[in-house]
Amino acid sequence: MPVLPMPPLMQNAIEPMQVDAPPNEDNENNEEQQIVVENPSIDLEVYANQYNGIVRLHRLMYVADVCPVLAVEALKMAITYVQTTYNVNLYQLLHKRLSDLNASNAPAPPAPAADLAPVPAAALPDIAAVPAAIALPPLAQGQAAGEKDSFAYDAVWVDTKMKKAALKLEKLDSDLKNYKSNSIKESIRRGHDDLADHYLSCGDLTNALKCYSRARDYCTSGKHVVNMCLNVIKVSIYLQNWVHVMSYISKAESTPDFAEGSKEANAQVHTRLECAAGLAELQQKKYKVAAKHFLNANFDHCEFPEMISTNNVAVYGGLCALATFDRPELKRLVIASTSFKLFLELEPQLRDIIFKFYESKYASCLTLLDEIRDNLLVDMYIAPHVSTLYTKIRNRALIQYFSPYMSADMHKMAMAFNSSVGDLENEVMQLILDGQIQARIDSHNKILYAKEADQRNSTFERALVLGKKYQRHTRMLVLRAAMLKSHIHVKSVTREGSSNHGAELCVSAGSTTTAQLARM
Amino acid sequence: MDLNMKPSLAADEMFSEGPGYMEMDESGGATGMMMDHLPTNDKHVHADFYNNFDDLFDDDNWAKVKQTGDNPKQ
Amino acid sequence: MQSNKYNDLLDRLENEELEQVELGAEVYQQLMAIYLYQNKLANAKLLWMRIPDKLKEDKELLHLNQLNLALQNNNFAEFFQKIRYDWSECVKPTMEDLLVKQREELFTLTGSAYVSIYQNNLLQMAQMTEDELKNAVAALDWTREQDGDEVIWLPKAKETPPTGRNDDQLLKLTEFVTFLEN
Amino acid sequence: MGSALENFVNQVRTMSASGSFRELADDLPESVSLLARNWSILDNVLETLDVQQHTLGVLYVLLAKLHSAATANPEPVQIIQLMRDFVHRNNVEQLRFAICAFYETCHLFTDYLVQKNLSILGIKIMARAVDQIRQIDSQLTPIHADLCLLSLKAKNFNLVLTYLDGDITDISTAAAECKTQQQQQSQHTVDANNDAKYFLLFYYYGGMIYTAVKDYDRALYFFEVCITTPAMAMSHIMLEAYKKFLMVSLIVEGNIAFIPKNTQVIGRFMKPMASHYHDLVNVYANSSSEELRILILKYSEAFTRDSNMGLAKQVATSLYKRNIKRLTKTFLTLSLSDVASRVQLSGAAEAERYILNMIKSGEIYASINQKDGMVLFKDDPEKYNSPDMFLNVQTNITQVLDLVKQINKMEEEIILNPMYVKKALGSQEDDLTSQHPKTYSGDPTD
Repeated sequence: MPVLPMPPLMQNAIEPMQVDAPPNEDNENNEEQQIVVENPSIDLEVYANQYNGIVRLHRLMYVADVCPVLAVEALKMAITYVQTTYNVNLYQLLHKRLSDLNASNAPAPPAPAADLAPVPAAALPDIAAVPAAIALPPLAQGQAAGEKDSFAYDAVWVDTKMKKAALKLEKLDSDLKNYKSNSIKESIRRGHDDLADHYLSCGDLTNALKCYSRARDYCTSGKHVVNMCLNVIKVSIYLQNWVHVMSYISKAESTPDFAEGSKEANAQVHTRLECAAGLAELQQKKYKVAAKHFLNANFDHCEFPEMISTNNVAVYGGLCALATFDRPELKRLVIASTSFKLFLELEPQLRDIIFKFYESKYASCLTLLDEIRDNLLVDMYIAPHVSTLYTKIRNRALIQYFSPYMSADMHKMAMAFNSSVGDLENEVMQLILDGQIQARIDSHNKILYAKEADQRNSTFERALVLGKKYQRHTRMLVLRAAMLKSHIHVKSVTREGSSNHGAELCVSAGSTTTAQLARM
Repeated sequence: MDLNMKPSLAADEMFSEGPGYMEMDESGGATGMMMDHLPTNDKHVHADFYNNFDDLFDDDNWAKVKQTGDNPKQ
Repeated sequence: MQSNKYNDLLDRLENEELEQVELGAEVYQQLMAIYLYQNKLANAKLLWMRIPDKLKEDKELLHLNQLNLALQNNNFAEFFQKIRYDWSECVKPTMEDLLVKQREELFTLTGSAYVSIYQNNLLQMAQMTEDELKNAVAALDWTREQDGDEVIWLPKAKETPPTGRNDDQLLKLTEFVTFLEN
Repeated sequence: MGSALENFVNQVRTMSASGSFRELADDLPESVSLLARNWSILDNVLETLDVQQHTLGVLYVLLAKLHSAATANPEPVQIIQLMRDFVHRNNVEQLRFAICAFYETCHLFTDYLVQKNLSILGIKIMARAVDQIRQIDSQLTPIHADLCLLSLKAKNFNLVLTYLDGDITDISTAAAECKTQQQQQSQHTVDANNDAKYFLLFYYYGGMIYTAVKDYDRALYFFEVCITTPAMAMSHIMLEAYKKFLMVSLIVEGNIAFIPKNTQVIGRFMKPMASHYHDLVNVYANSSSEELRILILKYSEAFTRDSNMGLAKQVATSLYKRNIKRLTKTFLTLSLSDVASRVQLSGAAEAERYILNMIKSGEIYASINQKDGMVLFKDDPEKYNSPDMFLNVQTNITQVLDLVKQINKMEEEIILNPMYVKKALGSQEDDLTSQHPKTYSGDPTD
């Protein structure tokens, strides 16, 4: 099965251009092996309700991708929700997946299908530009009980929605045209925004992006410019074009009268930009910067269901901080932070983890981390980074555990980090080689000894090495001078072949001065 | 020829991890251009140099290998 | 030092090899023996590679070459085994010196390289009988341990005698002092 | 003797007597073909000439003899004796007038010996020839390469190593020598790349000799000079040197020491032609001896064809050692079987043998505990406080100071060079007018 770009169903089938490759071909996709999550403990209903618009659909589809247990429920919720929008194609897509899923579930006992093969978007029949009603294979006689009909393929809905969408599109288009004809800036701007909103609802991200950015020429106030930036940022996040997100964040922040506005509205925009920046940095693996952004979020102005939930801010910010902050930073910026405390209250487990880490209770901290791992793996933005962040946290714990000791018993240490002595040995060996701990392992007695480098010895050693290097380098330079003086260089064999002429023809590798010098 | 060469190599640059010599290609910039359009066969010289020696660096089976002594292998 | 004991003979032989068109086996035997004694194993290997084929059947030369291989691979057991051979007069003294020197080096190496070593391993390496081992070790004050029926030796590293070259140091210091004074 | 030969002899005798060696040296090249045609009676010509007084005359007879050796098929011993006699008894002042011819004679003599498998007899002769012709000990001449070739062919390096150990500060080339002597060059030396060839051969053959005697640092230096020689085309000598450079780099440094940027020849031409060797470097970087062993097996045919198979095996051994050395950075004690599994050796016994060898050669500081079956890694005992270390530091400092003196000497030579002064002054004048005066570094190499 070809490894799918993450997450495959994100792309809306309408845009043939979209179908082949997601815009940001960053390497995150090839690291992505298809994670299969066994038993997340999240309540899908509550989880999904934190979001609306495209985000909810993307997140539900991601859950369906990675978690067989919740796949059916997630798809159903996505289908009911998509029916409140004009996104007909996504409906068809989701429906196809649900029927495939039921088909593959039907014969097998109700246990979740082991090898859930998410339907690659590319494999779908190529949908013509104008969405004509396509005849779907009659629904397989799924055994699903009563609610089968409510999820049966509703061709009627499809037709009506498509017509309505087309109609609305025409109306908005014509409105925009005559706004332009009588050139009232404000209405043109609003026309563009409305058109873009409609495209968004249809799931046509690219056109939505185009329209939102076109609104720029008609902005008459800083507020408009900021608004336009926020829209573009929103769609770029859906398209996962993080570079684009970052550039529009800085555009928004540099807008002149961004600062005036009321304290209230201002704080909201500010938090929204911080969250968007946090998300972008997280995807580009700059975990420390991402943590800093999330920590700046203001809890009272953090209602952005179309981008991120407050729980997300707590989790993303908390984990990144734990993985990259040193002890003083962790204390000052996270534990003692009044604003972030409110976020952490939403995620008590994560708060415990951070506090246990700070109190050096590593065993329980690491066990708790393992417990919440599956819940993180269903979250599409943090999932790809979970293993890296966990390793960083574990290394940081190892280093802090050993720092006060002259020698540590490795059996105790292994227990503190619930790992075997053998694995611990390998982990510590790597930390020593990376220069993160100055220590030596007494493998015979399983004791870890601290070892400071002898400054005097290493200074002498480096001085002697440097001296040798200098001599070797200088001798080679002296030789090189002699080579240039006597024109030692390999010439390509030219037709004439006569040596003298040859020397003239090609510029000697040395600079021309030496050539003249030699003929002196 | 503009004599204003690069300022003399600062000490640490000289000893940086890889001791960088004078950048020949910068001053001999012409070498880059000249190379491109010459047909490849002009590019190979000294193809006939004498390189027909026994393997002097083999530490384990030099005793067993039937020694060819001096006589050339061709 | 001991190792340049044969230098003049070596120069003469090396020169002879560069000038004579035809050489007898004896020159090669002596050259090989001295290279082994002076621990110039790379030279010994190259010498073997340039000996004409017909001379390579010479039994003594073959034997000398096996010693070289043993030394090159630090295969002490084979070396001390193969060195017991009825050497011809031209190489006998060198071979005796070589045996003494290698045995001494073996015990110095074992002294620094082993915290504990089983006696039979040591006997195997040095190709000695127990008594020979006993008096060889007597001067080195190694401690002997009994672990069940196994005898174990706990070697002690010899302090390397400081080379008395601090007179150069003295000379340098006096130079500095005189320089500072005037 | 034929009349033509007679007046050749008379010409040589009269002009040598009158001391007009310059003119004699200019005329002699024409008579080479004449002498070569009369190869059968050259011995009688030699009887009439004395090496001491008529060095140039004898030289050209020798040259003709070597040119005609294929047809004449003389007794090799005779040729060797003639050459030995010439290099020992010739008159250097006279010889200096025909350096080009002397170089050519030596090249022909070397090729002759190699072809006749008598290289070993040529070593002392060529060493003497080098001593004679080089103006200072640190001057490199084209015939140094011949000395290296003969030594390599004969597998006898005692003599040549002294010529390799010294530094080179000046290079004599056939092109420069012939130009000053306006002698028309015979066909042999006309190839524009000849001087570069003999320069590269010296450093390539020298690198091989150092590798054979396991002086890897020096070998790396020689190979590096070879591959960083400015080049507009790819010399096969540089290519073979590049392959060995990569391998010796792995043995010495564990990675590719470094290749200066100024060699596009490497990037564009050599890399594709040395792909096997690059694979070796990449796999070596993964530190897995098993993977390396399989790769060497896979490319064994190509490595053997290049006579680099022995070196490949040494690279493999060096990886085992490097991995053991890495263990000393993280472990105080380790069981021998752990060492074996971490470094992919067959078992505790082989691990002990490797460790013992490395202790003996001073690559690591450790001691083996057979009773507990483990090894204790110790710190480097060097405390930098012994008289020997003081002396070591002292000699290093003096070496560095000598080098600095040499650089200053070179700089003075350059600065006094009128051409350079004109250039320097010239550029400052127009600078004053155009912009602020630019500083320039008296960098001798540019």
